[in-house]
Amino acid sequence: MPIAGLTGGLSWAALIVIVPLVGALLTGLWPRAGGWVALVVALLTLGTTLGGALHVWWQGPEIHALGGWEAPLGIALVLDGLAAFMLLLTSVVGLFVTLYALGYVGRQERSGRFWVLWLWLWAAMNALYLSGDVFNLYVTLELVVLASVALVALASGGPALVASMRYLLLSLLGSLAYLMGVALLYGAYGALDLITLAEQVTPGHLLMMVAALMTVGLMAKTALFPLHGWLAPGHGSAPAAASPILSALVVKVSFYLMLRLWLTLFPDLATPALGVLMGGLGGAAVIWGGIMAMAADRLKPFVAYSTVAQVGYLALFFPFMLAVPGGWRAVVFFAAAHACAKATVFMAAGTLQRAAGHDRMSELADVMRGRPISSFAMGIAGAGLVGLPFTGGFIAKWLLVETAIAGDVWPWAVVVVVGGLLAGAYVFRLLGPAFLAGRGSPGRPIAGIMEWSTLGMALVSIALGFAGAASLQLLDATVTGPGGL
Amino acid sequence: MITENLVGEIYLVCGALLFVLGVHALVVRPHLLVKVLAVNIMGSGVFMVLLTAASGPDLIDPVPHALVITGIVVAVCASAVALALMLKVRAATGQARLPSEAPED
Amino acid sequence: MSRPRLSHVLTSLLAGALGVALVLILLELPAHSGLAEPVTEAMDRSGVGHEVTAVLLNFRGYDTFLELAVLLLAVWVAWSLGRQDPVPARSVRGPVLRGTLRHLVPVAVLTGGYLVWVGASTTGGAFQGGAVLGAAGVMLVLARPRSLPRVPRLGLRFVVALGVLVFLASGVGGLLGGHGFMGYHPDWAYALIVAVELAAAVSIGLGLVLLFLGGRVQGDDDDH
Amino acid sequence: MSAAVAPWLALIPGMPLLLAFLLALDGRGALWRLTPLAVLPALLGAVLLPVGASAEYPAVLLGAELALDPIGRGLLLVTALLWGAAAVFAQGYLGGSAGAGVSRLIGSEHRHSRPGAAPTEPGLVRFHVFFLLAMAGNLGLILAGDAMVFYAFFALMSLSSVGLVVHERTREAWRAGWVYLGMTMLGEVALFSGLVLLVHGAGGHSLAELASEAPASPLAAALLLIGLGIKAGLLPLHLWLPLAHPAAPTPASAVLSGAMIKAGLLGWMRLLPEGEATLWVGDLLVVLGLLGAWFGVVAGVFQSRPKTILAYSSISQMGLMIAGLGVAIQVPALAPVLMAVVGFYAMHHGLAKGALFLCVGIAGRVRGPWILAYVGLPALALAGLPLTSGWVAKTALKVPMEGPLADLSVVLWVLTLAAAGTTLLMVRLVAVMLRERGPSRPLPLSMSMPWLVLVVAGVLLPWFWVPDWTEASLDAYRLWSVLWPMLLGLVVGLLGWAVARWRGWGMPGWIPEGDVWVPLERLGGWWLRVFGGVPGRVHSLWDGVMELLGEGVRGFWNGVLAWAVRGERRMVQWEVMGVLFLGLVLGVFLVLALSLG
Repeated sequence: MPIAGLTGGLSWAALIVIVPLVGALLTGLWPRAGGWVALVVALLTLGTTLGGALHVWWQGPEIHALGGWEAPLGIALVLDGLAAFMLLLTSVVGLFVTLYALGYVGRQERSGRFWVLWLWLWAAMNALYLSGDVFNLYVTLELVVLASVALVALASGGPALVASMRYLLLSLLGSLAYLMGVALLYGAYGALDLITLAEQVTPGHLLMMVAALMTVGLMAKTALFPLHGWLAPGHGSAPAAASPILSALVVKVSFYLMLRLWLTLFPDLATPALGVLMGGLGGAAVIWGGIMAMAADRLKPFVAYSTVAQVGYLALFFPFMLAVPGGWRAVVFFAAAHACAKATVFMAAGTLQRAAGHDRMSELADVMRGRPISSFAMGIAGAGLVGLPFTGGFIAKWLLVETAIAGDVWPWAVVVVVGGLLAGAYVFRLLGPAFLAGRGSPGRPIAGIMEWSTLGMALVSIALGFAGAASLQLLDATVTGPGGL
Repeated sequence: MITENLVGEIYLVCGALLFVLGVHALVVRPHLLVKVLAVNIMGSGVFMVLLTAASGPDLIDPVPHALVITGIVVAVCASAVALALMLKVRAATGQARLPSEAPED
Repeated sequence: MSRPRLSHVLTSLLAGALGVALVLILLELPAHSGLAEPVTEAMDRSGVGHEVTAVLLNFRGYDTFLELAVLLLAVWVAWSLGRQDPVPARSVRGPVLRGTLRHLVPVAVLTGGYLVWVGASTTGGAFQGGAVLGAAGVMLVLARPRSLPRVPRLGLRFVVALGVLVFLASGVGGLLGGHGFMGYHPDWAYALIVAVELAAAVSIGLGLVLLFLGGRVQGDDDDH
Repeated sequence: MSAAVAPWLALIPGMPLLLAFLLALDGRGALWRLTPLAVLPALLGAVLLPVGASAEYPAVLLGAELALDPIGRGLLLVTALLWGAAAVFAQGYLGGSAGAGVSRLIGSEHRHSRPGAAPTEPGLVRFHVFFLLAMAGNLGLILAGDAMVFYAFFALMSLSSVGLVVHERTREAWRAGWVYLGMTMLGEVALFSGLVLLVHGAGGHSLAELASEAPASPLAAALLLIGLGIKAGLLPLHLWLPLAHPAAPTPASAVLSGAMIKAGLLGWMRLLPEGEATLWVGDLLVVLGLLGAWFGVVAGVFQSRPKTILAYSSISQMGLMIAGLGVAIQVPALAPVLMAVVGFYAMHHGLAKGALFLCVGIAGRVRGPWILAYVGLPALALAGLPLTSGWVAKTALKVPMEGPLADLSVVLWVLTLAAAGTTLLMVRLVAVMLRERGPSRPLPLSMSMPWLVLVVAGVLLPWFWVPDWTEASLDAYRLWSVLWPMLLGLVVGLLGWAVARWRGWGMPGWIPEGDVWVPLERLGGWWLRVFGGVPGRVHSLWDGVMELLGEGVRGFWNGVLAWAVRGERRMVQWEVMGVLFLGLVLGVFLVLALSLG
């Protein structure tokens, strides 16, 4: 794969990190200007990530040696297909969440805090996607953790604080397990650069331990069953503008890192047995999250449990990685489809919650009827979660099933199909009340931008359904290990 | 082998032991302050392992030293946030420990 | 009580097994000099004389930059959590602490500055210096809890962000100058590194104090 | 012209989709008046676009392809005509001019508004949204050039029509809706899996590739048989049909029965892999099709509601087409001509059945013998009256089978007798419709015009679409061979009717609406009563399920949920999480160590 090294002059990769970082610093200095700074940053970040993605599309991956120091001495920013895809996803979701938050936090007391944390989180996520160095990844991972924990804790009150404390501790446990892996890698190979390491690693007990520590550490952050316990209370009690960020984006960050590590460092370790173990956990997550979503009686925990279920599909990259060359791309596309749909549902849920003054699912029917835009957006996103046609979720489901069959690991196709039915059941539970007879009432006043940005996000999840081929092509330009998965 | 020198061996073994001791305390001890300390102990274990890697056969490798300095600052920050959060948890729930079960929704 | 005990036993067993596995694996680590050689080769272009400083602020400057960012973010996070109990609730009475501080703080500032300065050529640097400054600040706070941070809010925010700002400015300058993001012109490297280190030390010192205070200081309760 | 093909083809399903979207957003305006316009691109396309027009959209889905082949062109024409007619009909049937009597149909929101007030009720808009979505699906799947597009539009059509079936939100509608939804979901999963298997076998999405390269996988064939059979009303999978068609509002039943069930047939034509290994599919289709053709008649005769009779007539007619398709698979030499005939048959049936369903709506306003003027011609066309489309379709279906290629005399005989059955069923329909009494109300033009268009189209269709076959059917032998079973059915039907009138007999309800589903429901209810401990009198599975939702199933399900919630509470505990974390680290390590040696 041609790699357009670009050490001098402007670099898309650097810009993608710098823009949100500058925004984060500015909001830190002037929290009152947070909303406007965030809007400008969102637009600029979208622009730069688009530029970066087009660069990858036309010229292949860009590797930016920071400070001009080539790996293994220096740190490299790696902008390849996978990173560009995730960055683009983050920018698009981020833009709509920013618009939503403009209406949600508004001139609320303490609104500045949200903007500071959100822009820091955004900068941290961008930095993580671009980092090509295992230790630097650890630092960015900690940035992500601190910012997202604080976003959960913004909703003061016992449950939110306890949830964020649990989230923080488990994340730190995961981070340190990851860091132990970094120490082992450096001890064994004397390098930190992913590409350098990928050329050196040899399967052995040390690499297995590294893989176990890093994978499980990141699993905990991704909330893969059975380490999902922190997610539902955390995402369920976070402020409405924070939940979509956490559920749509932050969970994907650690998934991305896990995928990245397996694509570069551990391809030789991907055995069928591991595929069965991790895929099995994913399948269990799909079922378990579905059941818990059926059991939830409040809207936001309900949506959070749907995330627990959908995260299960992400684990399918383990069995797919071995079975089909490039099979992981289906999972990445699924991650994008889920991000768009889940952001929409959480945004709509926040609107309904604010309009109704509560989020008890059994009593939301009136508000759902009275707020057709949010309900409509939720309907589209629900279709995306189920995987109905004309949404990104459909393409994702199709790709997953096709990959499972192509790789002759069809039991995972059954998992996908059963998970789709289960999702159908709980999405019906979510949307059903809107169709019952009765008058609608719009509830308390809501900033219009909240509803329209939700609708916009829903339309993105439809638009994603028309970008399947392009996404796969972009993902082809991914720098992988010598295993060449 | 690094392990030709006994100090290196001791460092490695202690690092690993500190790490698992930290994990054990983090899981088992209920008080949040102890948990935060346990996280720090885990970190120290990792740093010891990392530092041992610096003592190469002929040259001293400066990179792990830099990594450890960075790691320490990151650990300090995480601890500070955890402690601040702990105070908030105590203010909200009356105790500085995680409740054994999730609150009723 | 039976369940906690079971989980304790399980934790001990599992942690023990993990420890044994780790020890066995660690004892097999091969000997190598890591990145010592490339560092030595690049030292003459780094602008500083000490390897660790060169790694921290030049070769892996991005790590250090992000680490300053972590500190700054931690301050914002603690700030966003809001202040709980003022620490300490009241100042320490008596002349001893104050008398000591009167001498200790200037010495600490001097030491911190020296540590930063000397870091370019021998052991020392922004973190060591910043930590000393921070310690001095913490002692000041302990002695006179309500008097120290009486500074304008914007100024305080600016100072705590100074390290990141200077580092970012230098990094972007490197990007524009064609040395890559976080890079330096070889001729200016020394000056820039010292500037970054000084700014970083001040920010680290202040950041540590603010973290000690739970993020926010008196008079900074409103942010809107 | 060729430059405009790609946007034109895309506009055919795109126009209704766009309109549906605008309607859903607008919510309260009068945009629903525009619904009939949504078929215009399809109608013009079917007439003006050249056969073989195709376009690729590499950016859409995973690379989409739309194409217009001869069979697709015919179906597109009739489907568009039917959807357009139904859309116009719906304006009068559901719209404001209908007055208070119809308000019940629109939904409870309407109760708040005065009768005759501007009909901007959400219920009405909702109907049009679902109507347009289903229309988009139906038009799109005809054009689909690759498997993904086909499935996408198929699912869009199937799922949107759930909204049409339950539109009236009566108990009956919900029951039908649930049965329909359940079977549709089953069908979707089967179709999806079958398609993915086919695509994997062929290595590409395009239907052309699937037809030529897909190895005949029995599993894929079976899945497609189930998935599309549910839509086509294949015999044991037809259960939803007699429940859903009467429950839906009349314009929706017309398109459900006239257009949508053809999607299953079209899917088989496009997707069923050929080859020795799937000959059994042909056998199965012939047997089930012929059984369906007869079962539809038998079950239909015992019905007493016009829409149910029409639904069973659809099962019967679909049986004939399915049998024809089965023969085409059995005897590959006959396939090209038989496929074309089945396509034409589907066109004919769509027009006739659509017109008949509209008659049911008209019968609510025109009473007494006058209704004969409306129902007569399409009913006779369906029965195969000479010079109508039914006559040409039935003849054309039989001609190839009489050839020397295979001995199909049994099939021919059953087909011929089924024609008698069709006539009988039509007599029964007319008898039932004549029985309705009540004040007649003015019939708006928006309801009579669509009927007229469909009837005229049915009469003109054979002369313009397949003039060769039409002229060939003018032969006296052909005329007689179609006419005698029709007369037989007519005589038997009229005799039975006369006798019943004379003795004052009513038709016994031997076969209930929904035939096998009803005993299944009863059995389920009995089972629940005996083993499930459901108290009270439970007459059917539906009642039983309703009861159980209050008692048994809810109890069981709540037990599962409570168990899961308890488990979740435990997993949220920090110690448990820690143990799981450590266990997973060691577990992953051990799995790796053991599997790599």
